[in-house]
Amino acid sequence: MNPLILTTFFPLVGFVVIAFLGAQQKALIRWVALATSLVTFLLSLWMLAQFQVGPAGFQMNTGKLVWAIAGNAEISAAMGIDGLGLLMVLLTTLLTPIAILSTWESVRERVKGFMLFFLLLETGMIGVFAALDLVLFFLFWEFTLVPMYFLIGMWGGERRVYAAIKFFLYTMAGSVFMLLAIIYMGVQSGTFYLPDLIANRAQFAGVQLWLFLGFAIAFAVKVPMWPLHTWLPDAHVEAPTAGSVILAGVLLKMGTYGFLRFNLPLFPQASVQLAPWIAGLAVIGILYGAIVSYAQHDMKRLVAYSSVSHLGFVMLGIFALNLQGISGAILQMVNHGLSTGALFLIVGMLYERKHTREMEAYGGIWKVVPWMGALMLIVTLSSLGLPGLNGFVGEFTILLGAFGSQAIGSQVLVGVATLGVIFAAVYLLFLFERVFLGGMRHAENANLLDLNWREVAMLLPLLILIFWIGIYPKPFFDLIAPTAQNLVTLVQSAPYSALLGH
Amino acid sequence: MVPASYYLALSAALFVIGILGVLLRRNALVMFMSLELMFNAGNLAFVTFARMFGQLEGQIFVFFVMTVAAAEVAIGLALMVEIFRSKHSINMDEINTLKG
Amino acid sequence: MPGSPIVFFILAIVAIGTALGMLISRNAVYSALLLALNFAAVAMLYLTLGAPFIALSQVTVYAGSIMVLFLFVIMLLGAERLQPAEVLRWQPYVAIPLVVILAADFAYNLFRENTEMLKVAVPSADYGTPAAIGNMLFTRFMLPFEVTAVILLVAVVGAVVLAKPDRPARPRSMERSDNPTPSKPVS
Amino acid sequence: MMQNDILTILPALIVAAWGIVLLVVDLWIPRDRKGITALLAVVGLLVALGVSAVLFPLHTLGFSNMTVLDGFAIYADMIILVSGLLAIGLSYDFIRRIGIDRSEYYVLLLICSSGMILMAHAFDLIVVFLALELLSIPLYVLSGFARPQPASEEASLKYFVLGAFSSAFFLYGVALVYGGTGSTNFAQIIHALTANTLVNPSLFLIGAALLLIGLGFKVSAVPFHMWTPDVYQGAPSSVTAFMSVSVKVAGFAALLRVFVQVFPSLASELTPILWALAALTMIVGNLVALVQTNLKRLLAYSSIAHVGYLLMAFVAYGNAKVVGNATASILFYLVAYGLTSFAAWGVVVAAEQLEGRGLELTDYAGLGRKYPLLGLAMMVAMFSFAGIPPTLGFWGKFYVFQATLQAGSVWLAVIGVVTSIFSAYYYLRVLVVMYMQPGDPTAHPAPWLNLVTGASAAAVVLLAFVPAAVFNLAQQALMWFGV
Amino acid sequence: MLFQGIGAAGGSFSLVPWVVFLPVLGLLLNLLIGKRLGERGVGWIASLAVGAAFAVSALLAFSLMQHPEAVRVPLFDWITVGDFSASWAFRVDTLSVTMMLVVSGVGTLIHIYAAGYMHHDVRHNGEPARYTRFFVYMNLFIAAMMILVSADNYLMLFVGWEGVGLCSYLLIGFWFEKGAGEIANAKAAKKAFIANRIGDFGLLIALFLIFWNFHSLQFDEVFRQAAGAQPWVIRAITLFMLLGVAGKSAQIPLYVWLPDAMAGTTPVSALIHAATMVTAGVYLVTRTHVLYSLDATSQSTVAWVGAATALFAATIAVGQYDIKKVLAYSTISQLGFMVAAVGMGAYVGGMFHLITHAFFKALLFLAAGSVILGMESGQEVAYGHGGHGSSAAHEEFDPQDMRNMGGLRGRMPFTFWVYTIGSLALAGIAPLSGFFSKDEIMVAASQMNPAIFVILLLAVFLTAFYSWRQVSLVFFGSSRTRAAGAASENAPIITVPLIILAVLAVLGGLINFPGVNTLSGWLEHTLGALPEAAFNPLIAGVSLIVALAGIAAAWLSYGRQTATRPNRLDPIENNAAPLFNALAHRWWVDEMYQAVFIRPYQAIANFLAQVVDQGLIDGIVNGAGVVSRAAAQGVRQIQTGFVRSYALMVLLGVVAILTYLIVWRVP
Repeated sequence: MNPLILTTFFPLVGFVVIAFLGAQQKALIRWVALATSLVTFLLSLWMLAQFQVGPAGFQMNTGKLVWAIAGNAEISAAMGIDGLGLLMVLLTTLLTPIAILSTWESVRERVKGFMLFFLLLETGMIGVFAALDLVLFFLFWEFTLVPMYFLIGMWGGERRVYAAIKFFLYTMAGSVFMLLAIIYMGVQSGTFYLPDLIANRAQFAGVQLWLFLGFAIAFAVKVPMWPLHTWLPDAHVEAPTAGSVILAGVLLKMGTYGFLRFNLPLFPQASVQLAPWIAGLAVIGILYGAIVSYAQHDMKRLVAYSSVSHLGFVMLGIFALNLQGISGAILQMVNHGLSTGALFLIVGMLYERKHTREMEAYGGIWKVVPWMGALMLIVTLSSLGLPGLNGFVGEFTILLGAFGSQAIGSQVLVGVATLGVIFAAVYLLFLFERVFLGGMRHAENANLLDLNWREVAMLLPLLILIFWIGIYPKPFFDLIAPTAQNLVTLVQSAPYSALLGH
Repeated sequence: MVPASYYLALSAALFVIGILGVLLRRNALVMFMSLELMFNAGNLAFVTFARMFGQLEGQIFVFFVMTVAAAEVAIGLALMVEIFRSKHSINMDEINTLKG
Repeated sequence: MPGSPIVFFILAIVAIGTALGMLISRNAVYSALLLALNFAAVAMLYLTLGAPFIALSQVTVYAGSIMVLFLFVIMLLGAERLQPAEVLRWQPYVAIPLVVILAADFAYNLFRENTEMLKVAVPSADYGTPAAIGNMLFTRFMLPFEVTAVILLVAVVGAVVLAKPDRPARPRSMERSDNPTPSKPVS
Repeated sequence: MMQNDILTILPALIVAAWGIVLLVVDLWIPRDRKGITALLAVVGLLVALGVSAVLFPLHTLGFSNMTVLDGFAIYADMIILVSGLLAIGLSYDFIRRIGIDRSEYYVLLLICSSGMILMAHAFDLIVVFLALELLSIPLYVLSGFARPQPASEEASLKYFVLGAFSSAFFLYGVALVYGGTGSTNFAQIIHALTANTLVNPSLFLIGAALLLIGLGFKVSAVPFHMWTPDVYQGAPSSVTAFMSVSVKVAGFAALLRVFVQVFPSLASELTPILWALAALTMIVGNLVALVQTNLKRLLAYSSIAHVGYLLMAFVAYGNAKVVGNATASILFYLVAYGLTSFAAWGVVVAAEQLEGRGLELTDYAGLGRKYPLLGLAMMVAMFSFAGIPPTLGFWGKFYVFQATLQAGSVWLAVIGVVTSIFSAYYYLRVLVVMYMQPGDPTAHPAPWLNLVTGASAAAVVLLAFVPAAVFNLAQQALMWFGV
Repeated sequence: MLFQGIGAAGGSFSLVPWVVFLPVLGLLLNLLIGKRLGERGVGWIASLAVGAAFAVSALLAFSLMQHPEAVRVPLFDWITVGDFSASWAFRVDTLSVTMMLVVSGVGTLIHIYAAGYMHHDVRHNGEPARYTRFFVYMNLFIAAMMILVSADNYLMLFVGWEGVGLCSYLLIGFWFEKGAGEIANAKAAKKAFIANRIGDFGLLIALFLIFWNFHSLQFDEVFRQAAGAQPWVIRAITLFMLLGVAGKSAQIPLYVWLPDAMAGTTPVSALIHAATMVTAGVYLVTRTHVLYSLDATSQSTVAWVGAATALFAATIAVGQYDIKKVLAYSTISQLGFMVAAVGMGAYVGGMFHLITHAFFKALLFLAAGSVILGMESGQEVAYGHGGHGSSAAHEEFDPQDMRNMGGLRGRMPFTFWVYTIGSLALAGIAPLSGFFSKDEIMVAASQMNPAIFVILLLAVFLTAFYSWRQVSLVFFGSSRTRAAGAASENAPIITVPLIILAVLAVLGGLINFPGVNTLSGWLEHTLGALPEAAFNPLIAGVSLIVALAGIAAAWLSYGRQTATRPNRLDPIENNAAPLFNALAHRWWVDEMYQAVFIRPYQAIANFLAQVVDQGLIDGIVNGAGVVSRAAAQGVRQIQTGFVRSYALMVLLGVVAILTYLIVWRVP
């Protein structure tokens, strides 16, 4: 049995089991969901064990299982994975049990529905990262909207309906253009199988700017790139903690993943041509997200805008179109999932205790919750890119790559992007200071409880990874390297790579 | 000798008068009559063409149209009687509760 | 084309005149009568076109029974006149230009190249006779003929359904359904 | 009469005959056991369905080339018959509950279905016209079946007047086509067109345009759609469910038959018109649905919008290389649309109260929690309508967009996807109300209704995993279609 | 792999990673079992860890004496992407070992001191449980500082660079709930981190430039290729690096964080904000001397920044009342000396001053801490027990304000003596260590740039002036408060490190005593042959006289100060109020930054968040929705409900289609 397929669809086993449980058996449902996601995680580790580090190309490839024929084009159920996909799948399978664990206390209503949607979501997300056929990819891509929509809309905060609809429509508005582009490519080349399309990419070289834009809009919304980001703060703020974790940790990565998986190899010329523009937007996003974060009062909103900034770095790295940039971007995708996921978890823990996310309601609580404060500090530092923690390795590699990127071609621009590290310190320390430092502004906070074992168990894996990647990222870079190298080769080997030269 | 196009022109004229009747008359019955006029205009065109081609199919068609028209009249008049029963009016402009 | 122009023009003028009369008459009864006249005039034209059977059917079915039915309903409902409350004031100002354009379209299409229109096949001896028509109806056109039968049947059933007053005005299950406690599903 | 003649209309014949027999048999069925009538109607439709399945591989003409038997027609038959079956399932409890359970209901439904089937089999404009009337007249009556409710009567009258109005255009179109080609028979028209022996091409063209208008009215393409929301809202919900699916199937069957198979030479003239119709239909349907508060009306506009997507694929028909795929995609879309519609309308039927109450969106608040099955069905339906995977609706959109892009109508496709974003908004709003707003609605789920709704929803999801099965069927159906 | 790498280096050099591992081990031990060990155990472990690191450093130094060439000790790969590679690799050469010795040596003393000091401090602040945390941070700092100085490439250096910044942040904000408005300490910590980050930004850019021009971040590799690089590249690298130096070493314009950093407890100020961390910038320039030597413009820029800082900060120090603030500005000023020195190519002079400054400034801070402890205990005696218990008196009373002191000479004789030694060393009075190191800088300045020489000379005068002003205000005269009158001397754990440091402050000059030049010879192995900084009696005499003049001026102004008017006792304030006001307000630089950078940043942030983001961008998004709905409402109006208008619409469609066909399409 192909471990990839097992991993992808195993959550559905839990889905079926829970579907047959009574809605009142909440504890059992929770445990089943957790067990399912943990087994999925183990399966993904098995997949990692099976994975051969080194060779480029897709492994555990199911091959072209032709599934449907659309006119002249074959739709295949092709799945396969490379280092990039594997990392993303691992991130997904790691964050899902953590997110489920985070709902233990906070989701008391309609537990069954929640877990059903959550497991569906997991399969959808893994599918996105595993699909090798454009149509299959799109199926998973769109499908992830559905459970997330309900997670936000049914278990969210006060403005959950607005946020859920905004999330759904915004994302869908982007992806419909991708659908058109996918179909167009299928029509032109008679296949939706990604490797074949890459091999035949010269066929649609003439219109690749448009195709690139079709894909790019979908991914840019998801990332989200400035100025298409405004759905994100609303979605994050209203989503339940688990939803925010997955949203920030995985769903946003689907956008950057898409750029890497599709835009670069399929439309190299357009990528090179547009790289300065996208890099420009990325830099605006970096600074804008960081500055706007600073003006927030709501912790989740602040973290949400910080995602705009962080993902700006990732985009900058991707469109550096060189090895450092792309490798750093991929690593930073993982990093952001860990750091921001952990941030949302801690914010969620605070919310569970006090039922508000306003920073004003806290202040000085490090005194009463020392462990939470310490972990929050580490996560904050990881997020602001302190060397020795994971965020730095990614950010540095990205900026290094972007700085020397011929595609971006402007060291000044990247220098401006580097200012982001200052602004990141400004808003993240502001957050930490407002919440954890200073005197106790509210006497009732003296009764806040420190982390319990469940919460420690949620944060611990993330912290271990935060340190691991920060100090010894080599295993991760080894996973990334073939993919990144392959992408760079694909972009530069295009017949029009003359554009790249000086 | 009268050219076929004259007949067709007459048919077209009756057709558009029928349209005007539907558009301008509020009385459901008169509106309905205008519809009959339109069908009639179509019939005239059929007979003209049939004569033009020296075929009978056109005339047969007219026969069927008349039958259908009769059926429609039955339904239509029943409907109007029923509506008049409940609304005491057959003014089409008063039947607009469904809109938007 | 058969028939003398004089006959055609007289009939055409009558047809158009009666049609316009129907259109502008305030009284529905007059409209119905004028329409009957119109049908009769058209029936005459059918005769000139070599369609005696159709002409006869026109007179009996249309001008005869259908218009009588109309008149009957008008009288029954007493609905010959309506209150002059015009809701859609702008309707004529849009409708009339549109219709004029449509008429122009038709006219242009007809008279642009009327050479084709002048071609007339020489009809066979039994052209348009009831016998010929009947023959065709029951051979080649048997299926449509049967279909019309079904249509008429449906119309009868439909008319009965729509106009039959014997049903109670209120649905019988109303009380039960309006009961706040959800009723047991009926199967 | 030859055996072939009967074969060509056999499904229609069975259904029509069954309906007439039922009319008579019903007289002997006691008043309190009218359920038997429904059961008999179901049996009739099932028999016809079985016969259709057997006839699927055959291809022949009959009745002096007036009717045709081919896969295309049978494909349409099967949708119509299934739609009839599902409609009966929805109606059974519903019409009893709101007190309109007259047995003529089923008779009219059967005869209406036979008219639709005949439409699919028609190979002569006379038959098309008669089939059109045969399906319309029962629908006029069915729309008004809930008389003396004013809404139902109004719906019936509006449908009737406008239906007759459009029939008149259709009739005039037939006359002009006859004048232009010298025949109303498709075989002869095809011959005349291929031999280029038209009597008068311009008359033919105008006539064809009028045919398009007449059929466009039936499938409710903008701007001939105005009756749709009012009629869909006023008619009893079960009837609306039936006609929102079947009429469109029959209408598109006729459109495809006439334009794709018989008039392909008009493509260059008509394509811009179809383009505009498709664009307008998608835009208006989706836009106006945004602000609807009545669920039936919302679904009515949504159905208009879906016609737009169907027409979008139709635009491709002038392109000889694409037309086969485009036609198949339309056939596929009809199945997707039909099944989805029944899932949605099933919920509406269950939730409708007396006198047309319980249809405002706000009345659905909390429905998803209180009636999980209905909620789930509606969820599936809404996502399918919006084209979100994994539903049949997604594949429907996928295929029509593919056909459109294959034909090179990129901008039309762009309009299509942009309007589909609008559509997602109002579909989501339904779900918002059902799942995310508190409320205590009353619905009347009944066994048959549950079965129909659940089965439709399940089919929408399950078939989405094997889209090829449906699509291959659609392609097989076109084997003799000449595309 | 780990030990393999170590083994490869051979000899005791392979021990070099332990300078990092030992403090890390210490902090982990304290973190895990600190609670069970109690204060004494925690202090021991922390001090031992640093002491052991010192021992390792000393061992390395001995090895280096035999084998003075640089040794690289790679540990393991860190970031390797394509042709970019940076590993965890240590570098043992005379420069790095010098820094290690200073860091771990001074660090050990301060750890010991802190073990005693914090015992009081945590109680004074009412949170005894935080004792362990302090030493965890301190060990972490030593580890980070060791990474900084022992790195073999710029990236690893950067790790230490930011790591010490972090520890600085943590330790400044150690009493995060204290300070003005209960937030001032936290804010000071944030300010330090952000100011450092601004510098780090410059360093990062420099790193990028280095890599893309030399394709390596490894020191030797970079320096090897440096000569071949384009001039603008070198200039850009060195200037961006200067920004980093300005951040870390508190130079103009980024110095503002350091005075606020005094919110940290006194041992922290001594260790981080005087002796070690803040000198990292000097170390960086020295380490990168190959590049700086290639570009005269950036060299002189460095020198000018240093000199300007030296003078500017010295002026401010004159106007401060807070005992630690004076020392803070003094530190900035002295750092200015060092930066000026390395900017003028006097790398040895810079390093020399760095070392001596570490001794005497650590001494001063620790002694100041002793004063503060004495004041606090005096306060408790004077105002009753439980300083935080009688909160009203506690809040009004600032044990660091020199106006509250006076006459402590009698109460704390021992502290007085070490303080005086430190002050004299700072003032550059022969034969204390500060004299020799400062003199080397003055000589270099006189050779390189007379203007800078004059500026530095002014700074020397002011240094002596404010040093003695401080001594006078604190120790001479009579007690101005009851607390000062009741202050008492501290325990040996506090005073023993002071003694050692005082000895070092006195004898530190021997390290590079004129004529012997031990340090020059030692560092030559790393820095290459450098111009000999010859002892110049004239220069030495001039600066000594200037310094003495400063002391004399201070003595005249403050020495006989017996005033009991704590609020208005400064003669400068009495005679030149505007000037003093400017000095006391630190030339309003903070206010200016507030107005020019911080407020506009906040305003821009609010503007972007409210107006642009919610208003404009989201407005467009929501506006699209609103417009669609409005359009929908418009289109909906057509659906009037009238059959006749529906028919009209049908007709409209018919006419449009037919007209289109007739006009354009009829064959």
